[in-house]
Amino acid sequence: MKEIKHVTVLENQMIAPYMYSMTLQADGIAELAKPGQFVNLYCKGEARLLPRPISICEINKEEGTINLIYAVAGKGTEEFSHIEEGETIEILGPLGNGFMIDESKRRNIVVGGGVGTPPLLELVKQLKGEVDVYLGFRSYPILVEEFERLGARVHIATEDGSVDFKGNVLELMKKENVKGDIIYSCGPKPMLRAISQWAASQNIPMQVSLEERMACGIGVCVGCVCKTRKKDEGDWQHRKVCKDGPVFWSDEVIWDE
Amino acid sequence: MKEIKHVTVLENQMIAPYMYSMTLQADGIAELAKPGQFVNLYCKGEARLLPRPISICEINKEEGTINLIYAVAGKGTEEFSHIEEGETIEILGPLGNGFMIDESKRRNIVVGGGVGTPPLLELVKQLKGEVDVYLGFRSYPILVEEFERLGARVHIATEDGSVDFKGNVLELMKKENVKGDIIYSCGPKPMLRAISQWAASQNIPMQVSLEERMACGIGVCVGCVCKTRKKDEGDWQHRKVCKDGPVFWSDEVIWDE
Amino acid sequence: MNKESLDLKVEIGGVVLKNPVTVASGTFGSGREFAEFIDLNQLGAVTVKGVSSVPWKGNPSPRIAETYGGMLNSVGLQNPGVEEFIKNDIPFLREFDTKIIVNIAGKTIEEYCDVAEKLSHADIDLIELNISCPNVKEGGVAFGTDAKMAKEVTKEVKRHSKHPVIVKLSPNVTDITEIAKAVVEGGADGLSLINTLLGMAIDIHKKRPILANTVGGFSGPAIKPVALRMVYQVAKAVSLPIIGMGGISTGEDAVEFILAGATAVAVGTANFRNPRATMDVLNGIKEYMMTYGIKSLDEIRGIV
Amino acid sequence: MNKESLDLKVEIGGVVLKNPVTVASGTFGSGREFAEFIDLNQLGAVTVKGVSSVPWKGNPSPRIAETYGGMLNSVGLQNPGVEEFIKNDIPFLREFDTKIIVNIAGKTIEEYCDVAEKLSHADIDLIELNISCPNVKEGGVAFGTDAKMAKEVTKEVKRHSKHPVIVKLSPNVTDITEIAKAVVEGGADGLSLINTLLGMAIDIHKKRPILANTVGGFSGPAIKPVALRMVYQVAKAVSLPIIGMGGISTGEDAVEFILAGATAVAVGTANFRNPRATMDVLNGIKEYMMTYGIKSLDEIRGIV
Ligand SMILES: Cc1cc2nc3c(=O)[nH]c(=O)nc-3n(C[C@H](O)[C@H](O)[C@H](O)COP(=O)(O)OP(=O)(O)OC[C@H]3O[C@@H](n4cnc5c(N)ncnc54)[C@H](O)[C@@H]3O)c2cc1C
Ligand SMILES: Cc1cc2nc3c(=O)[nH]c(=O)nc-3n(C[C@H](O)[C@H](O)[C@H](O)COP(=O)(O)OP(=O)(O)OC[C@H]3O[C@@H](n4cnc5c(N)ncnc54)[C@H](O)[C@@H]3O)c2cc1C
Ligand SMILES: Cc1cc2nc3c(=O)[nH]c(=O)nc-3n(C[C@H](O)[C@H](O)[C@H](O)COP(=O)(O)O)c2cc1C
Ligand SMILES: Cc1cc2nc3c(=O)[nH]c(=O)nc-3n(C[C@H](O)[C@H](O)[C@H](O)COP(=O)(O)O)c2cc1C
Ligand code: FES
Ligand code: FES
Repeated sequence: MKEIKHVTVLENQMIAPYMYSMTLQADGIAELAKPGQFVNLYCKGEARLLPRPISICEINKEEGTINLIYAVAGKGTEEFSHIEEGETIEILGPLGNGFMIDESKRRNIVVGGGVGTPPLLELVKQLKGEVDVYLGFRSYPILVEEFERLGARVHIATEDGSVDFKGNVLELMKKENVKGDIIYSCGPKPMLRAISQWAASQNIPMQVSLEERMACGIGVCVGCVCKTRKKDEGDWQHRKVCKDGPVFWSDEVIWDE
Repeated sequence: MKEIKHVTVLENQMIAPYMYSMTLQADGIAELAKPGQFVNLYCKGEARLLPRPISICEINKEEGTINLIYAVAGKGTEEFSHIEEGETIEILGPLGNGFMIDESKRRNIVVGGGVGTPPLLELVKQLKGEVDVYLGFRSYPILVEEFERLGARVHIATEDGSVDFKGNVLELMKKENVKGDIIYSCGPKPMLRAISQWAASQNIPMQVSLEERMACGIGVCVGCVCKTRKKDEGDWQHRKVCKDGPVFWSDEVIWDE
Repeated sequence: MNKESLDLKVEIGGVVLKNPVTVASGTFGSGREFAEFIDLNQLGAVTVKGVSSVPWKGNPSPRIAETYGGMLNSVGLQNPGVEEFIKNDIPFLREFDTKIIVNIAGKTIEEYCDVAEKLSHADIDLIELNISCPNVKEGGVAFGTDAKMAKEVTKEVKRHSKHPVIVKLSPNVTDITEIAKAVVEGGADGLSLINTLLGMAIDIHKKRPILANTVGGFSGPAIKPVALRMVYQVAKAVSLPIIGMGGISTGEDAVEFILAGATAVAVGTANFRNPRATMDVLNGIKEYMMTYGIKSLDEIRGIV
Repeated sequence: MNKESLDLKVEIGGVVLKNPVTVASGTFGSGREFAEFIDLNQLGAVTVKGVSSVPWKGNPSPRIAETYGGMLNSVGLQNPGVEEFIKNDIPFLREFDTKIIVNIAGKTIEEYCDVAEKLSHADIDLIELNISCPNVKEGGVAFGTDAKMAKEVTKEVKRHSKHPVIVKLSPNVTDITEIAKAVVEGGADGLSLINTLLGMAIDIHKKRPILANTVGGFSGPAIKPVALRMVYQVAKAVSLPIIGMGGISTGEDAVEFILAGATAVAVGTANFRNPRATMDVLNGIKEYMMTYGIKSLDEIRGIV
């Protein structure tokens, strides 16, 4: 039977302003996890009932550990940031479907924005062929060295120009005239929408990992929907980000919201 | 200005089944405290908003510490029981008026029932003259040695007869034909009511420390009232246990509830 | 006395549930996902997500907001329609030894009756008529806040249903006993309450409501005092069996509802925090019975 | 821009409060006890505990129960009567540079008018007419749940009062905008909402309600989503200034109410957990304004 597990926090450190990296001894979760999947973390604070969905950033199947990278965005993630090494946390996962890796594609483009970057790290680990990683941040890049260590070419845009290209990641991609066979992407919705339109214009298939406010994370509450239309469907459907996603083909997503 | 203080827990140990003794470094509180007063302890659990009123059991003005003895009665006191030495707790006090020690009385009778016993310890420390302490418990006596160490004669009744007299404390008092000039008492309402009736029949003045469910503990919510009538009053009044009490003259309390 | 000898059976509309624990509609899907966490055979009944006569798309996202000790939802009864439901979910649920309660939604009396009729030929046990969803403008809540309409829709659905009908009441009313009495007059076989309160939360940074729909249904432990008060009031006012719900997450919570007069209890929002919440509630009830030597819940039901 | 240059003034019924933070009646006494914790001069206004024409004894104990993220009370408006109040409390409060709002209670229209009349000669700023206390059977709540009676009592009290009158609404109604509109027609100068929800808690070990009065008024952070929704609805429906309350314990909470349309905010149950809650709320509002460069709350009031 599935269950919420109490797991040990092996490491929980600030890696940039308001950004933390947490490593968990997550036996039974690490073994099953795929890039793009997420876990539910539960708060101790009794005022906060709902799980916090956090993407899996790295998976170590041998050690049975996973790594998460999260931003302090509110009371729940703030609570997480105070957890000390050796304490436990309640977790459920892996959840969702993750990226569908297409090994036939040689030239992979991976695009991350802000806290959308972490799940792409494990993805890049598992991709075959060439990988160009385009990352956009407001100001502080994260995980750059980690991507480089995997042999990927990393291209960085920051909104305030504090590191490398000044502007957004799509502008950088256009400027560098990027070419590729497939795009894997995760980040804020406006970024995903813009890149998805560009990808369509370039005829490059693209996968996007979406975010939505969740209540259960396991597909029962129907709270986390996005508008999608599969190729063979006449009308659009509200699909669940937690169960049908979080990764979708970008041409199936209806971006009008 | 008054304020809720974060104080350090110096000691927090089980002393009997479901009974704990907690010592606090409570500078600014210990100095002012009198026997029969109480403090508000606040919970960390966000589901539990209201303070837990706990009587002061012992006061050490030199060290600035106080000792509390509490029973695990529900979620809040259960939370307290898990606090480890060195952690902090939020506390407000001292609150209420405490016992009015009448030094002209030579033969003091002190009667405690169950978790009503703790506040009587500091009282006995401060009483002049002879002291007979009558204590009633369901099964496990507490603080007996502490009272004896103060030179008081201690008489114990347990409901199940596991220690000394089998029965309630009033039966024991009657059996031993207790004599005295004043009674100070704290315990469950039915016990206080019974002893108060007996005291009236013996013409012994008596002070009782009452309990009531509280929301503020500082006299603003009017939640914690008991029915009382002072000698010069025609009609009864609802008086606040937290502010006008918790100690009242027993002949002013209307016991009909 | 041991846990196995406790008599936990309860009866609603002639249907016997082996124990009083079911789930709140919309918090358990059709049970499929929870079958991976718990043994559905242990439940007195599974109450499924609301179904309508045709597929409903529901409201736009965001649909979920967290509040202090509770949550808001504005799902808006998204569902694939009763025919899909009958085809996919009933065969699955029937594999388990538990009763099936189907929550039905509609925007007009005709729509409600249509669902009830289609379900009449299906292998289910009870219908729960949702006249109280705050998330669908056209219907539901208007029926639930007006005694005359509540009676009318109950009567019509009863006429079209082969299964006993439980009516689910809205808490967003001045006097819930008035609606309860009307529904009893309409011929209901049981009542369930409460549905969600109407609530709101604002994102102060974006300066707009968190929910795309502005307001939503408020549920979870925070609302328990209101739910318990209403169950108590309704139990005193009418004599139909009541499924009590609203913030139940422990056995103690459930016992409070039973003492207030509920025949059965439903676990809702608690399922999201703890997928085993129903089992914890059931065990908690049993432990309470053991502690106080209660052989059957009839001994304590409504004694408060 | 610095904290001192922020314009926090708000106006209700012609009375200018230096800032929008007041307290919820019944959670602050007459301020005397809190004067030991905070500087009362910092408050926009002090709203005192409900007073009636003659002394009221209130309900029996226990009067308090804790619930998940909230509490119940059944104090029942115990108070020493308006004459004692005028004698003892007004001189004390007038020593501070803050406005005085007097919450008044009654069982009949005549009683309400009697208090209002007696207060007309007293040195106070505003009257808050409590037509919504769930803890007194004879009155209050009946006025608050019936639009016609709400209008009537407002009109009569207005006739007898020299001070502007704010009417305090009950949340225990099907449609709060209906009551709000009636009260506006009655001539109210402002509205305050919400009073407590009606709730209940049961002691499962003693098998009886925790409150001697069985049911009580439910308040605290748990109820905020209902309060915020009602303030939002009422602000859209009428144009009178609103004092918003219900679960406010932080500056963020207060900003939510202002975005929903509240002119001022009242801190209630939070005072019991944190005697400095009003100051925390005031500072939180100021910090929010600084962060977003808001010079006056008029820029954001009701924009949601
Ligand atoms: C599939 C998925 C994967 C995610 N992966 C990551 C990640 O790897 N790293 C990371 O930093 N963040 C990630 N997020 C966002 C993260 O879940 C939120 O930032 C977090 O829940 C905020 O919680 P809080 O208590 O700090 O904020 P609060 O604002 O106090 O949260 C209140 C409620 O809103 C929900 N909520 C608030 N913001 C969001 C949001 N952006 N998305 C979804 N729910 C939200 C919370 O879950 C909670 O229920 C992911 C979200 C989803 C849906
Ligand atoms: C003046 C005073 C002095 C007290 N001194 C002591 C003491 O020295 N040692 C001790 O063990 N207990 C003492 N009590 C009782 C103690 O306050 C309660 O046992 C405690 O608040 C229970 O909290 P809980 O969260 O564990 O229980 P829960 O039942 O979970 O509490 C829920 C709510 O009910 C209130 N409550 C529950 N039981 C009582 C009660 N008997 N009296 C008042 N409020 C209650 C709590 O404060 C809380 O608000 C005293 C009570 C009062 C009024
Ligand atoms: C996400 C969600 C969806 C719901 N959907 C339905 C529904 O389809 N039909 C219905 O009658 N009630 C629905 N409800 C209301 C619940 O069944 C229940 O009445 C309410 O949530 C109170 O119980 P709780 O506090 O235990 O959750 C829904 C509640 C939630 C939280
Ligand atoms: C103990 C207590 C006493 C109250 N007494 C009154 C009162 O006398 N008059 C009144 O209008 N409201 C009274 N209220 C209601 C509050 O003023 C307020 O409307 C309600 O508690 C919601 O706000 P909160 O959640 O911030 O407490 C009382 C509330 C509490 C908790
Ligand atoms: S979060 Fe519940 S269905 Fe996705
Ligand atoms: S607890 Fe508030 S007045 Fe005593």
